[in-house]
Amino acid sequence: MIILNKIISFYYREYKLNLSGFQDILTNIIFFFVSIFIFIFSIGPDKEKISTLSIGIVWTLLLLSSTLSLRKFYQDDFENGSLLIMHLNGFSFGFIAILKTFSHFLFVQVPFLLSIPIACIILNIANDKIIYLVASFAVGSLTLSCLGSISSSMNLMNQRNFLLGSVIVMIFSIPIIIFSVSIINIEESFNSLISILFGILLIVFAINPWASGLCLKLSIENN
Amino acid sequence: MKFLVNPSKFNELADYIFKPVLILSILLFALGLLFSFYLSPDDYQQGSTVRIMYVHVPSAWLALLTYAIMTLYSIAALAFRIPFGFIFNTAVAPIGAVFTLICVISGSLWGKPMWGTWWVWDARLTSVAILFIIYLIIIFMNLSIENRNVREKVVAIFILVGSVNLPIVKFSVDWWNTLHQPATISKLSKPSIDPSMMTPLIIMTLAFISIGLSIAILRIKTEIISRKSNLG
Amino acid sequence: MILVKDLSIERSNKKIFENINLAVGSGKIILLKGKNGSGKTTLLKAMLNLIEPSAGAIYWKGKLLKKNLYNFFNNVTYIADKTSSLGKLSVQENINIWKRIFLSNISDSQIENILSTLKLDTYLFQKVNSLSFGEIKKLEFLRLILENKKIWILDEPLSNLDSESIEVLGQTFEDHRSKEGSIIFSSHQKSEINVSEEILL
Amino acid sequence: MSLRFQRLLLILLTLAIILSAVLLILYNTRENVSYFYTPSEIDKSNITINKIIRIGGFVENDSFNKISSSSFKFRITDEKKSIVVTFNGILPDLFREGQGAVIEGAFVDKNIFNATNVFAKHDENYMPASIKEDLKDTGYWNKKYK
Repeated sequence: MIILNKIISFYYREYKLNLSGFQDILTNIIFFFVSIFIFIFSIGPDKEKISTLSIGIVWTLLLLSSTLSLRKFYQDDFENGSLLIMHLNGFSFGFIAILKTFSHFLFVQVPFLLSIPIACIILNIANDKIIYLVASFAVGSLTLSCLGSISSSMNLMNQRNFLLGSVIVMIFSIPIIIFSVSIINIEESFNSLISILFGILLIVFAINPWASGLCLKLSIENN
Repeated sequence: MKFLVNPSKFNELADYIFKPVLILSILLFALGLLFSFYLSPDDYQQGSTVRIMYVHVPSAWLALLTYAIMTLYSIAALAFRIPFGFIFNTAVAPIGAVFTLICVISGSLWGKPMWGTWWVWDARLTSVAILFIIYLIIIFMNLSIENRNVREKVVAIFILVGSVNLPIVKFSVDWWNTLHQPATISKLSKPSIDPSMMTPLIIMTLAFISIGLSIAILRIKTEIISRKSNLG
Repeated sequence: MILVKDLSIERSNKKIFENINLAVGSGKIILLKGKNGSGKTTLLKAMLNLIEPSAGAIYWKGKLLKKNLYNFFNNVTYIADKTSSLGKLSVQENINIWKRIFLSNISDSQIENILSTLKLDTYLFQKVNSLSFGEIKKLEFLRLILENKKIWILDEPLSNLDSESIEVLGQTFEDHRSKEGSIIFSSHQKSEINVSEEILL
Repeated sequence: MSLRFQRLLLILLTLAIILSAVLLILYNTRENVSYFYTPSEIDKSNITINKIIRIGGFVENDSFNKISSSSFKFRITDEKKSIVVTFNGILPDLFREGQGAVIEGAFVDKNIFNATNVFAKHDENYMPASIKEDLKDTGYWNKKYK
């Protein structure tokens, strides 16, 4: 199928783009760990205080680190015109948004997913909680990527303050934070909480192609 | 009903009804203040601090009402290509933001005597604060995107996405509140209000509606004129 | 092929241009001339169905363009005034990416001699952002051959190109025309590329 | 299939996904919304010693006595069972006998509950003070507004 080859070539290009500049992904992870250290230094080294706050620290820092790479979402491809070339290559704008969301999930969120266990060891979170944290972040991170796609496509034409994009992602990620942190604190209702998170993911995933697609079309039209 | 959709019709009606609505709102406000301070009794439990409710509750209703109307206009503007929707959005967003701000401030003022602190992470206060931030984002977006064509459509899309997320935020904050600390005001039952306290509430709500309406008329007219004059 | 019937476009109630008539038949090279901001790019974008015209319509093979967009995109190469090659990667990597994206079956030897005619073969393993802007623009033209589609739409191809590369470009236009392809490009400079039709905006 | 039909299909698909997501969320939150126990529920569920839980109920009348400036002893009841509660800290100013309250803490031993913090539950009837006076005279006060 031609479409399949085109999708593979799309991800080949993303892979080349993201992994050639290996330091982009590493900088995200380093930002994540350095901010953990800063939290530890600010709270103080005693184990008791850290362990109560640790889950919240990990989740907020993951959220902040994933809003760091919003610019890389559409901005660069929009400026050098390859977004239009992808469209002319046969992808509708909504489809480009889905592909971009998965590529952001793959190249930004998955490294975070892998670095969570290390962060948990540093913050001495109990081992059985690590699995909950990884599970809740796996669902939550895809939602964050969808939100990132929506907010960065909205901010393509707004050169003045690009921070607005991160604010949008943070505001809409409040439910995700609430439910995923409560997953770890209340163990017994795990599967009902994870399905709430999954519900939110479905809603945002369904909205993403329409919202981002329309914003991309508008930006390319009026560029 | 054409005036809801067509700018020039709106202008005609606006000139016609602006003066009476303004006078009505001043009258209603005077009456409302009179009622809420002198003619309505203290609450059996909170004493006179309950009077803040006469500002807090109407502003909350108005904040949500403005957002709902903005959502309707965004749908109309995007799906049915009615440009008046964009005019309405840019004009009315600050009004909604002011109402939410009044609601948040009066909420925390009310919290001081009742819960002992200026800010309580109560479910309703938190979700209204988030609504306020969403209003701010709408206003900032209106200011920061230069190209008018893109700006109005992107703002409309953001309002729609915000409107889907608002119930989720409201609902998850309620739910989080029962985890964090039990709901100090039980959220399920509608507060049973004694009739003597209901009248000032209704009057104040009408006063708020008419004030909001008159400001909205002014802002929409200026927005229409500004669109006609500079073609940027 | 592409038929533009009395097209007029209005942007935030400002008239860009009014009832333009244009036919891009096969084997024809059309030049859009006009000062900056006279709507050349807008017309090209309208032909790619990116902009809603306020009046008139565009037809592709007799049918409305909006209706069979997918088929149209299969036959069109569009080169904007921006260069879409990735600065961080080398020329060779960019070419590999393009070959995969456009599923092009051009043999490597063919690419070799095109690069040598464009005098880019010495930079094969250098990073693209170490090249000059003119060279990057010439690299962009490689896409024309890689995609080998019927219709070429180019936006300001001649800007900051030296006379010698303009001559090479004119040559490629001629080859494409002889193979029944059609080209439409916009430019504000005078140039000696022979053109079958000139339209002033 | 024609473009228009494809577009319609996508719209229906999106609406279906959103609908199922909303149902999923509503279904799952119904289960564990009631989060704190009433005194009578305590016996049924096997609450172990010093497991942090929350109890909601009414402060039993004339069960409230002040041991020192900041430590108190009172009983929480829901007309079926009452629990002895010890608490040291500042009570919220709405905390009174006969008034609803939610306490958070743990059982120190079989039937003494040591609360870490107390939340005065403001019951939501707004009623003028004057009516409260004449209701009290008629002795109708407690039953109706318990």
